[in-house]
Amino acid sequence: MAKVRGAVVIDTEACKGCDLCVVACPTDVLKLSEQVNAKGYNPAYPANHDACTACTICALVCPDMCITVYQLKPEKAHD
Amino acid sequence: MAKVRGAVVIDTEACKGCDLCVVACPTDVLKLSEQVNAKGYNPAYPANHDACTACTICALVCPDMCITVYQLKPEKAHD
Amino acid sequence: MEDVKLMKGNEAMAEAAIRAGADAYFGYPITPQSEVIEYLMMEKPENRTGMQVLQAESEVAAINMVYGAAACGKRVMTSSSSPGISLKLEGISYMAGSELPCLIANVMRGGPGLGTIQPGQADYFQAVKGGGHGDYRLIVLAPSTVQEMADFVDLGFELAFKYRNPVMILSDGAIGQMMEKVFLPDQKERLTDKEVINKYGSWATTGKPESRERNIITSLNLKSEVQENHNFHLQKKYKSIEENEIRYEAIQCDDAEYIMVAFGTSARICQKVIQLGRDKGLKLGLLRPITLWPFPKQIINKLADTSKGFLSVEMNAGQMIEDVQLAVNGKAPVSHYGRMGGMIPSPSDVLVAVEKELKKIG
Amino acid sequence: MEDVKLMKGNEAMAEAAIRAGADAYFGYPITPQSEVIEYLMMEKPENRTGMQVLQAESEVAAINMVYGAAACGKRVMTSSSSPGISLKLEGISYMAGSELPCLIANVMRGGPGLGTIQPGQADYFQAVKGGGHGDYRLIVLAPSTVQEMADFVDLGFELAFKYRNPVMILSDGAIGQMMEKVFLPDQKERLTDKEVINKYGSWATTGKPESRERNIITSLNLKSEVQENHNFHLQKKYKSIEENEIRYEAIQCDDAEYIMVAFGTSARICQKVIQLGRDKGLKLGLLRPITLWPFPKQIINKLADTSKGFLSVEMNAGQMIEDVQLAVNGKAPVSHYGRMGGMIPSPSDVLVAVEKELKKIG
Amino acid sequence: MTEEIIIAGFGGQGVLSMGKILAYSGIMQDQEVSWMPSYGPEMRGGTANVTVILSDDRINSPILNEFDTAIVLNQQSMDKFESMVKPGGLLLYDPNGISHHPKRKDITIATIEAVKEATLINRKTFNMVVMGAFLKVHPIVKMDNIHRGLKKSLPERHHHLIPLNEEAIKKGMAKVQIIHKV
Amino acid sequence: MTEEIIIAGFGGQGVLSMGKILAYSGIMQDQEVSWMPSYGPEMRGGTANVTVILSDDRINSPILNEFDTAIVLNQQSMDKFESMVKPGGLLLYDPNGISHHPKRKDITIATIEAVKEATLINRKTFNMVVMGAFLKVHPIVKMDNIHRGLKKSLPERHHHLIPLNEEAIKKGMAKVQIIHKV
Amino acid sequence: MTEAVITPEEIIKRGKIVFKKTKNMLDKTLSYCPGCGHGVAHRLVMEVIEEMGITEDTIGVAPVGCSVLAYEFMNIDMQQAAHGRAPAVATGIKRVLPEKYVFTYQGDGDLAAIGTAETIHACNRGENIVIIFINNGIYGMTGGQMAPTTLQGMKSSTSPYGRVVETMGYPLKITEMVAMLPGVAYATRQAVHEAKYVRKAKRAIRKAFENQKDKKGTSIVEIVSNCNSGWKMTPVDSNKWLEENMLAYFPLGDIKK
Amino acid sequence: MTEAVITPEEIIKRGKIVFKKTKNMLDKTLSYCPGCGHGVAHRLVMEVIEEMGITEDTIGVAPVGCSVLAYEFMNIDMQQAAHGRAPAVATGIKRVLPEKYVFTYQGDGDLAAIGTAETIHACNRGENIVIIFINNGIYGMTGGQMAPTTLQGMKSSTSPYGRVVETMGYPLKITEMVAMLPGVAYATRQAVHEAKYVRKAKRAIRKAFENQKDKKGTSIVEIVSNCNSGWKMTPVDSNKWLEENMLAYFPLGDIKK
Ligand SMILES: Cc1ncc(C[n+]2csc(CCOP(=O)(O)OP(=O)(O)O)c2C)c(N)n1
Ligand SMILES: Cc1ncc(C[n+]2csc(CCOP(=O)(O)OP(=O)(O)O)c2C)c(N)n1
Ligand code: SF4
Ligand code: SF4
Ligand code: SF4
Ligand code: SF4
Ligand code: SF4
Ligand code: SF4
Ligand SMILES: [Mg+2]
Ligand SMILES: [Mg+2]
Repeated sequence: MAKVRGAVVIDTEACKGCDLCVVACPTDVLKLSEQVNAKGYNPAYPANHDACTACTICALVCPDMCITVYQLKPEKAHD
Repeated sequence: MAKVRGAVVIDTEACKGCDLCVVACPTDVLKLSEQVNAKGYNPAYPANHDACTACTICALVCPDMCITVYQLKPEKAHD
Repeated sequence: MEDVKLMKGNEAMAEAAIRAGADAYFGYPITPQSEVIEYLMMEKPENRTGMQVLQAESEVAAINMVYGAAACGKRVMTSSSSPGISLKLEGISYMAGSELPCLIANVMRGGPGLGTIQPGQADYFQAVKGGGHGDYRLIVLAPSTVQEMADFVDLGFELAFKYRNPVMILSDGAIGQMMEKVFLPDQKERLTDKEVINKYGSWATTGKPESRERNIITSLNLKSEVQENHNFHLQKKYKSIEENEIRYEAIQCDDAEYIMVAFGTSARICQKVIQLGRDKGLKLGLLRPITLWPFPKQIINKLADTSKGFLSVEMNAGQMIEDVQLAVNGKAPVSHYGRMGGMIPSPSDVLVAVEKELKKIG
Repeated sequence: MEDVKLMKGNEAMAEAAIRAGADAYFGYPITPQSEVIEYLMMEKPENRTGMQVLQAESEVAAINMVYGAAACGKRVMTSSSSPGISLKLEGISYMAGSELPCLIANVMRGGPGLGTIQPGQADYFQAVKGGGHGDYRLIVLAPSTVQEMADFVDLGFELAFKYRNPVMILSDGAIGQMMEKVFLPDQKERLTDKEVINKYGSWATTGKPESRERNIITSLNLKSEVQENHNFHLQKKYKSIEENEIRYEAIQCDDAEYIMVAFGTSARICQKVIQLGRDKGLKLGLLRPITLWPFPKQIINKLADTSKGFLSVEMNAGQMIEDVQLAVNGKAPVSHYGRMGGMIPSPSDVLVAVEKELKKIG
Repeated sequence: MTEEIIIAGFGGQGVLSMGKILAYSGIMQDQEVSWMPSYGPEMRGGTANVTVILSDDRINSPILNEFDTAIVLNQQSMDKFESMVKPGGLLLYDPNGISHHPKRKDITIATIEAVKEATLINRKTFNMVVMGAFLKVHPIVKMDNIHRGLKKSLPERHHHLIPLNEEAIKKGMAKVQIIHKV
Repeated sequence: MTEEIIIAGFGGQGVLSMGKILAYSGIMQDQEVSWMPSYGPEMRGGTANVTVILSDDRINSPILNEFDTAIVLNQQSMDKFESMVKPGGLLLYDPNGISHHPKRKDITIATIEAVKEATLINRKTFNMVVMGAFLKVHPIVKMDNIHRGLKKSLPERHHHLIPLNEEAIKKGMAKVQIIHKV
Repeated sequence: MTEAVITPEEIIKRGKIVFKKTKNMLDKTLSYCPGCGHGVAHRLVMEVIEEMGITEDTIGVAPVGCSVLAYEFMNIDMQQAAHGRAPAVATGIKRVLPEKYVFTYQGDGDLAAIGTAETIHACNRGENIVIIFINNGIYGMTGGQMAPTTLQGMKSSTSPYGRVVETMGYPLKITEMVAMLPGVAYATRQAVHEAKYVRKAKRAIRKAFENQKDKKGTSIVEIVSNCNSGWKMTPVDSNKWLEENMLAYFPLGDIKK
Repeated sequence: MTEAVITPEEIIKRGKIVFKKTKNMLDKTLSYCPGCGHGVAHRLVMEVIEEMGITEDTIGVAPVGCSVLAYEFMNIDMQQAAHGRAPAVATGIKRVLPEKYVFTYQGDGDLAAIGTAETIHACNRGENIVIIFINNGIYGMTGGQMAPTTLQGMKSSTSPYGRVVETMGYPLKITEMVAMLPGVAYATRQAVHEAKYVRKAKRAIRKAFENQKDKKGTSIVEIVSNCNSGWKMTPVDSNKWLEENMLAYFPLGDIKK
């Protein structure tokens, strides 16, 4: 079955590593990085990116508007 | 039938002639005087004093606490 | 004679606000100035010019409504009397800090506390030294006639917008309640929203078009360096006001051997004192500051070269006297005559005080 | 070493209030002084001494709670910072007018408006000239160490009750937030209700027994004559405070050729300036007013006979300088050095300013 | 010419509006005027008074402690203002409600039974009867300026009352009695 | 003797409490002390710093623009405070997170890998590792006064943590490296 | 001996007094306008205090408003509060003298306009005090300006063409609002313009003070009253108007008990 | 071609953007603590304004509180109001610019403590504005003091042993209170700590602004939010605590519509 696929871009410098997106993602795409950013936070990143469904849940709960979500519909994937 | 009898004493200098007691008295005992007091008001007085039943209604509505009400019970009247 | 009217100072101020093209008035009743809002409500200025009038739930709310409307580039006014002005001080400090123009009238009564509703001048310090917190200045106009109550409204608005600073009309219950003949100014047109944007769009919050950066009205600067720069900017502005906006009236000062300094109602009384004094051969003069801030320091300092001394006549315990002393700077003796608690000095009593001082000086 | 502690100025003030036998504290949070109420809440003084602590819904409510409790003859305190003090001014004027003792701490920040939360001294005028309406005075104590933050609490209460007048501790964010070594006073017993009645029953509203007339706490006098008499009474009291309660510290003034005048945090800085100056051979001194009102006029006037000049060093645009000028009365030049917006003057910058002034004087 | 007048009585007697009409009339003859009321809650049922000044020159103090004329409409005001009339001045009063009559000999004293006279016309014209009495004794404004003053000070909707008021003024002029003349 | 110190880093690194322990320790050896923090909302996640002065004399200005010692725990603080160390003074820092290392030659420069070392004991002892490093290079307070200072500044319920903290201090003393000495 | 021969003078001499002024009211003429409801309300509060025997233990708080001079008439210890702040002042008193009885006596401008925050927060804290709230739909003291409780269409000196709710707001039922708060033990609306209401109002005030005795929290007794001066009516007409208009919008009775 | 070979990079390149930051939010890092609900609330308001096409016609009022700096992030004309006075400031704006959209954005200390009177009277006048009310049960800005909405037993820096309702008052449901006022067109309580709540909250904010367009009166949208700093929890824990404790006392949903 052709699934809708998604991907996220996270602004790691704006991210404050609050963990809310990580907890919210229904398909466990996200994790907090071990690296710290300039402000001393461990930013989120898509550790399991292929599982992303573009559901936007992570973006909806991110207080810092760090996440952009892209969606590719199956038919598009085939054209 | 021996009635409860009442009488009122009105402090005419304190009275402001507001007419509230006059209107309130159920037995039309009170009237406003033609004379003015020192403050320029026409004070209330018991024009029809015999009709007073000591019901205290006039005193209850008087904002200036000018009215003292006396009551004589029939048995007392006869002893 | 078309526009001559007999009006209370409070009413004249209200009518003048309509005619000055004021956009809004926000106030809360308090004696002796409730006629301002009452007159406005009676006049329905929303029909005459579109001016909005609202009775706020408190003085605190009123001054903050003024803040909001003034920040939109509008001509906005409020008025109150002493205790109500105290409540407005946080808001006034905010407006000064945010550089918002507005007109605030204090029709003073005798304090402190609830005090009396009779006239007083004991809010002088509050008005000119800054009753609220922080370094700020109000331009303070002190009318002494009903005519000036009217005239200072438009003048006040003009100054407020010229400098983006709150202006205060510091009056008192006597002038507010008194009726005099007053020539009313012509109706000024209110600016349309478009005109406001053209004139004040660079700072006023009128809605941000794509074509400009957003406008922000705030007095907050979390960084001290930034706040200090803002303060330096304010102080520079105050300096330029001091250089350009001093107003006063010198009455028979030219040949005066002794000079009274008085504003508002007290100045009215002192005019009579000059007359009484000159009848007795005393060459008295009166320096009447019209702007209490900026204070007419220089002229007083100059007069100190020729005058034997100064009497600051005030309806308070001695407040303006400090500014007179600062102006005189030790050149001549400065004394104070005052009544308090709503009492108005009588011309004869002031004359007695003058004579006593003259005797002291010798 | 029992009672030596390292404490923030705010905490020291709170602890000192408990130990001074304060009966109540009413306040509203605001930086940089929220530690006062936080410390009190943490300490549970209702268990230690029975002292009541309540977070009010606003500064306006807080000062009026103080009014109510103070009118019962109790030792009551509040604290805030600049914008919050502005909101309290109506209430403060009421308390002065009703002659109620109380203690108000202003831990100043930079204004005007919301300004910054960093330290400032720009509420000097507000505190000493009367920010609220009407002729009234606060006794104003200016601590410059954490120790004084503690010490001035009991002193403040004593003065407040001695004169039945509000007392203000005028501090700033630096002293409030700073920790220093502090020796805490012993615990004073709170007065029982009975003792309060014995001591203050002649005026305090503690419930009217048959044996006395009712007590009324009010600042209202509808009749001007009565209000004026009340004002004369207040002025007489203020005069006696001016005669008896002036406090200051003269640091190396004896041989000083040039004198800085500074209070609170600024005075701390100036102590360093003396040192830097004397290292360079400049004979500098510091006059530190401890009571800002009543102001140490006389000593400054006397020092003007020997000093070449004065520099008023303040964290504002120039406020106390006026009182220095009034004291000096033209005998010597008076200048001002100030920082604003939460900036604290550095000793070296002040020294540069001093040197510039000395060069001018020649 | 400067005329300094106090009008004093109970609230509700029309003291303030009488002063206002007088002041407006002064304006009509190109004078400077001031009208300074007592104000505040004590007006409520208590006393009311107003100081009116008409002058050919700039008026300085609008507040006075002596008067050319005192118009007195109750006992309290008599007690307070009798002594404040300048020597040679005028004291006009309605004897109705006055128990202690004025004793000064250095001023002109006149009376008007204004309550009585007004009742015959319309109770509300009381103050205009007093006005008439005053103008008769001391004609500081011309009748046609009073007319214009009335017109200016009454709102449009009350202009039909002007004739009634003028009738009252005339009545006052007719009925005033000079008790003592200096 | 007067020692003027700035300790600067991120909020949450224990900067303020390190300063407090230092100040309390000063009191324990009968010195005058002052502790002046930066404060306000910028502390939230942002930077935090505290000026600590220990002196045998009365301390005048608690606010300084030059220091005997700067203890620097992030890059921002390095940028700000490197230049404010007095010639001949000390700059101590944790190289972890520092991209631009100090360049001055007229001061002593020392480093301590405090994050690393603390992680081995207990993350929360980070500041005590730094403290140890500082005291090793610049022993202005005696160890037993530090002990007493710790006791005074920690609430009773945390006293069991004192040995851990002292272990951290020792670790810091052991691991500090002098990069440059004047 | 028929009854008619007993003269009123005899009744006064020999009868028993069934109504006289409470001794908690001083012998001074009240400063209120003729017919103003403030007088009755004053009396009821003072009667309750006398009857409960708590005269020596009560501290009253007078507001800014016509009743600013309440302390001139009530023979107890009293404080005059700044406009709107009586509940805060009362809080201050009660916190330091918890065993005393404390009440505020406030007008509608005082309590429901400028004092809204203090009213709501004192009630929300359940301060163990009594609030007597005189709702006369106007600012009496300052000359008849619009109050928060001025009715729709009602004229006042700041709504000379009648209150327009769209721009001036709606008449505020603040007693209903505070009744929602858990701190409020008792909220009731009463009137004093007729004897039957006066009796009920007194019982309500009594209950409020009893609550304070029992430490139940805040009790608020709203009294819908007249302001014949502000309304520009005779006292008698104002009471009629009150009955027909005020009571229609502000219905009497207990709101919370 | 199986799906697995499409890399995220390709999706980003070829896919359509289904979520991105509204252009009404400036490209600056928010000053809030990690995980603070203020950020989501900011975004929703700005998204609604963008979507309604009213960016040029909207004036916002920032309070005193953590969101005092809202004007640093929202790319519209804004005013900063004194503590508690945002509804009065908004009234001033709306009265002189009735065709513009005006909203306040306020914390619980700001709106429900010091600003109680301004809140209630703006609502009572039915000012045609939107009030966004962030209820995080604490004073975030000043370091975690007790707010009017702090729950019973909840610790804060001024209730370090937990809120004692008897002396400190009860958690205040001010939205329920103002919902009683006829001037209020819409009062609702929402949350933003989970995606499902975020979606609903946005609809509520949209409705509030639509009401303003339709001149219906005041709309208030309460958003129950976290303050992990003040509550001294991790963001994730604070949201859990919010769900279990805050929402139990402050139930979500429309209170008046
Ligand atoms: C701070 C302040 N604002 C305004 C006033 C003026 N003022 C006095 S009483 C009052 C309102 C009185 O109305 P209300 O509370 O309804 O009492 P009432 O006179 O009707 O009994 C006002 C606005 C004041 N004294 N203080
Ligand atoms: C007049 C005044 N009082 C107090 C303060 C201090 N202050 C700043 S924000 C705040 C409370 C913030 O709490 P809240 O409104 O709940 O907003 P949050 O920070 O929780 O979002 C206080 C008391 C102030 N700035 N001005
Ligand atoms: S869009 Fe949905 S699936 Fe993709 S990372 Fe975000 S929450 Fe997870
Ligand atoms: S929710 Fe946003 S800020 Fe928080 S970790 Fe995820 S991306 Fe970063
Ligand atoms: S007591 Fe009753 S009957 Fe007698 S006068 Fe009064 S109201 Fe009338
Ligand atoms: S009610 Fe009282 S004041 Fe009014 S007329 Fe009767 S007695 Fe006089
Ligand atoms: S003005 Fe109104 S409320 Fe005040 S005393 Fe007169 S009638 Fe009563
Ligand atoms: S303190 Fe609380 S409300 Fe403020 S930004 Fe941090 S988490 Fe948010
Ligand atoms: Mg009222
Ligand atoms: Mg909050």
